[in-house]
Amino acid sequence: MPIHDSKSAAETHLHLHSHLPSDPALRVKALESLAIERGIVTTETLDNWVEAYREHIGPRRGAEVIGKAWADQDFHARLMENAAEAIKELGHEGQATGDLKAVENTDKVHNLVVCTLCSCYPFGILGISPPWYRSAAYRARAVREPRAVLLEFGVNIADDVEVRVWDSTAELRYLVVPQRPKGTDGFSEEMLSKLVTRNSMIGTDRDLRAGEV
Amino acid sequence: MPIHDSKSAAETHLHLHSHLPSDPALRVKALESLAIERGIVTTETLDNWVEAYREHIGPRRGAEVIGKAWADQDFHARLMENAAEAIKELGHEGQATGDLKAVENTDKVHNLVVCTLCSCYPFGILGISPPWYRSAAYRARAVREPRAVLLEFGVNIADDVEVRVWDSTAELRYLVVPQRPKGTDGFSEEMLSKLVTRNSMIGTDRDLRAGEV
Amino acid sequence: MDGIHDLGGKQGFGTVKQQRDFIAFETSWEARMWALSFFVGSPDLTTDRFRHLIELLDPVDYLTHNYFDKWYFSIVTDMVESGIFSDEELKSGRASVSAPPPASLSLAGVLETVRGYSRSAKREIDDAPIYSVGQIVRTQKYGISGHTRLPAYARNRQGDVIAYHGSHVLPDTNVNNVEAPQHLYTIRFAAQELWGPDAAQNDFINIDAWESYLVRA
Amino acid sequence: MDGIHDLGGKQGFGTVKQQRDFIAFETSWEARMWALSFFVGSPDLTTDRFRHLIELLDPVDYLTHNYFDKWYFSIVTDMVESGIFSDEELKSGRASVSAPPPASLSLAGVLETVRGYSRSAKREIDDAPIYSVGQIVRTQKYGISGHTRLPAYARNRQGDVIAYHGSHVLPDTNVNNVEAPQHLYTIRFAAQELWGPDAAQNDFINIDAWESYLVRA
Repeated sequence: MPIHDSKSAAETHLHLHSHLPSDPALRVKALESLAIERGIVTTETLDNWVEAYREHIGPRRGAEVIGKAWADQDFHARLMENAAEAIKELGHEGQATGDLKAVENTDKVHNLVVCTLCSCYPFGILGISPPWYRSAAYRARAVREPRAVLLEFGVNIADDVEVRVWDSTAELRYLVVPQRPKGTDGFSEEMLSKLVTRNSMIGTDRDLRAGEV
Repeated sequence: MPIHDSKSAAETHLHLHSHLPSDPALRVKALESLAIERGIVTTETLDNWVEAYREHIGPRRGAEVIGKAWADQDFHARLMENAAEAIKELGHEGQATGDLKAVENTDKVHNLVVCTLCSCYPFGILGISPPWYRSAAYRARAVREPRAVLLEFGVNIADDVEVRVWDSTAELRYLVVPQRPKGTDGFSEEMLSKLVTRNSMIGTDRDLRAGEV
Repeated sequence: MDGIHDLGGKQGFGTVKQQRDFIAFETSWEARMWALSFFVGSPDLTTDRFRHLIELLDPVDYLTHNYFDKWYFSIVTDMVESGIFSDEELKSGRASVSAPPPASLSLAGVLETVRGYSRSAKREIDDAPIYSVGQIVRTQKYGISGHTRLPAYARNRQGDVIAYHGSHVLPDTNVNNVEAPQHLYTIRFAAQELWGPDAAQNDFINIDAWESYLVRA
Repeated sequence: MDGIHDLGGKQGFGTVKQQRDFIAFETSWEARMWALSFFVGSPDLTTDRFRHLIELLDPVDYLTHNYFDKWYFSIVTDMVESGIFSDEELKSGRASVSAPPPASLSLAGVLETVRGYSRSAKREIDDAPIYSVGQIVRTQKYGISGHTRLPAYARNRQGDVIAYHGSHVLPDTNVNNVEAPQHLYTIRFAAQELWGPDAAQNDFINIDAWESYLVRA
């Protein structure tokens, strides 16, 4: 295997930056044409790929997992034991879920997920990450002042609640299991899943409400 | 004394960035008009200030100090003991020379000056700092890989020569005293000073030559 | 590498700008770039090489480029470095050599393919793990100039092992397509150990760390 | 403050772009800004507040703005924060209230004034210094959120005291116009202590450190 040279790659970056159009839309369009002419991929495949992530692979998948975990104690146990395997029961495995760990909020614990070194995210189960998750401000601050960040998201963590920040440094991805809202006894898995927000599975939302159905 | 609020200042920065023209030439022109109308300074004073740093206060001052130190052993001793006082003998004291330390190159020692936290520089004796000295690349690399940086400046430091990097973290400023070139016996202070380059007093030049007069 | 990407704990970035109604992509080119990223790339483009190429962007480009534009530059730099694409081809969008199209994937085919991406980074190795859950450990004092996944804020700090995950592909070598798996642990640090006594007493920051990132406390 | 300004040891910035024939200013507005900086500024604008205001620039602005443009923003932010200038005045260049011009300085007057700027940051204090030349010391483990002058790369590291400079104004407090002088030392670090065993054995990095930046080794 070749040992790639970081200095050469940095120089290629600079070279390409000065030679290619600055508008990313133009560059990506050219890349697509090139990939098609080279026989790497077809337009139809790319269309379907976009469609898959626009309509099918998104936070509703994660919400279904959470709804099921709230309603089904055995599934909950399997999810906490090995989330990567458990989500396969719903057919929701996918990109970056091969090593998945569920971490659970309680009255005295709040979990928050970040990737300080890039923007690792369990795409297969939560879809495309929201821009704030990839922002320098979130990546910089989530590990240093998680309570201040949470407050900006409207989440006020009481002093006696422990905050656990998970910095996704390896291929392990983290899924926060929020607390089941009060007043949801007898709700079906589907009804429950509708209460789950994307942010609550990352940790920037905490108190879900039954009234949000 | 008021305790200034960093958060408020950061917000003022953002506010001013979004409200003022992006072209610095326009902004500085407006600031000058405002300062004049407010009775803070006159155009003539500003003209003379610029003239002072364009024509009079520059690296030639430092070079005169070095030339004298090479020619005059007693001055050399006073410079090494207390550079801030010694340069007053030539009337070359000024901005950021109130706490000045001279550090001397030898066959076995090379000195290099940087300011990693901002761009501190002994203006009064070397004039306006060159743009490379203020660059992120120089500030980042001078303390981590000084030999690689020096090589980019054409200075190849032998393995058995010690490199001393001076990071100007306090109000102390550093002046490198380069080695007197060979073949300069009997040169006058003035002749000697003409051999001294700006970079040699920062440390990004080392082997000065008699032939450069 | 002590690069601009290592953002954990850095100050001065202001508030987090939230997006209320974010669905998947903000613009259509981002969606195309996302899809393309699954197909374009040299055989050496591991996830770690992909990440390292982003880390090697000029720092200002790193901070100002859109997320998917960083993907673009990572992938095209890989292709140019590998000699597969030329800068002229990237500029024009015209291939110097063409090839027949592959079979297209239907939507169902895409969904099935994506399910197949659920691959673990876990690998079996013979050596037994050095550390065990409950043990106090320290992280390495020094950074590594290439690609590595120990954030600067968590270097030279003491924490306890709260989980063991078997052995996983090592990013430091996988950047050059060599898996060299090592035991992987989750290390918990008290915020006060990372940031000092002003941090909240009951904040904890967890990272996943390979065995070579750790030393005995 | 762990800000973008703390650049020592950061990687990914590429080569140093040299200027062969640099005299004093690259453009005339830079020259005007330099001159203005000696006159415009609130009574609280110490050198340290001036520096801290630059540190508080948005990180991208910090990396992309011209040196003298950072001076501009530091000074006008000070004036706006102090309530002396309004953003409207800065935009228009028209003063809301005017005042008669002060006496002008001739070139000779400027040169004399600049000579007068040769002021030491040294102050007398009663306490004796804790450390002495030749002693091994450690730097503080943690950063400080406000203005401070211990670079991150030199935190939590061991070095020896190679010079004592008397007591000097402390930047951490002088940012708020409080001098609170402390003993100042030069600390020498082996490059290998800062960067690890791959650094050259005979490279040394020296910083000037106030007494509160140090602890016993």
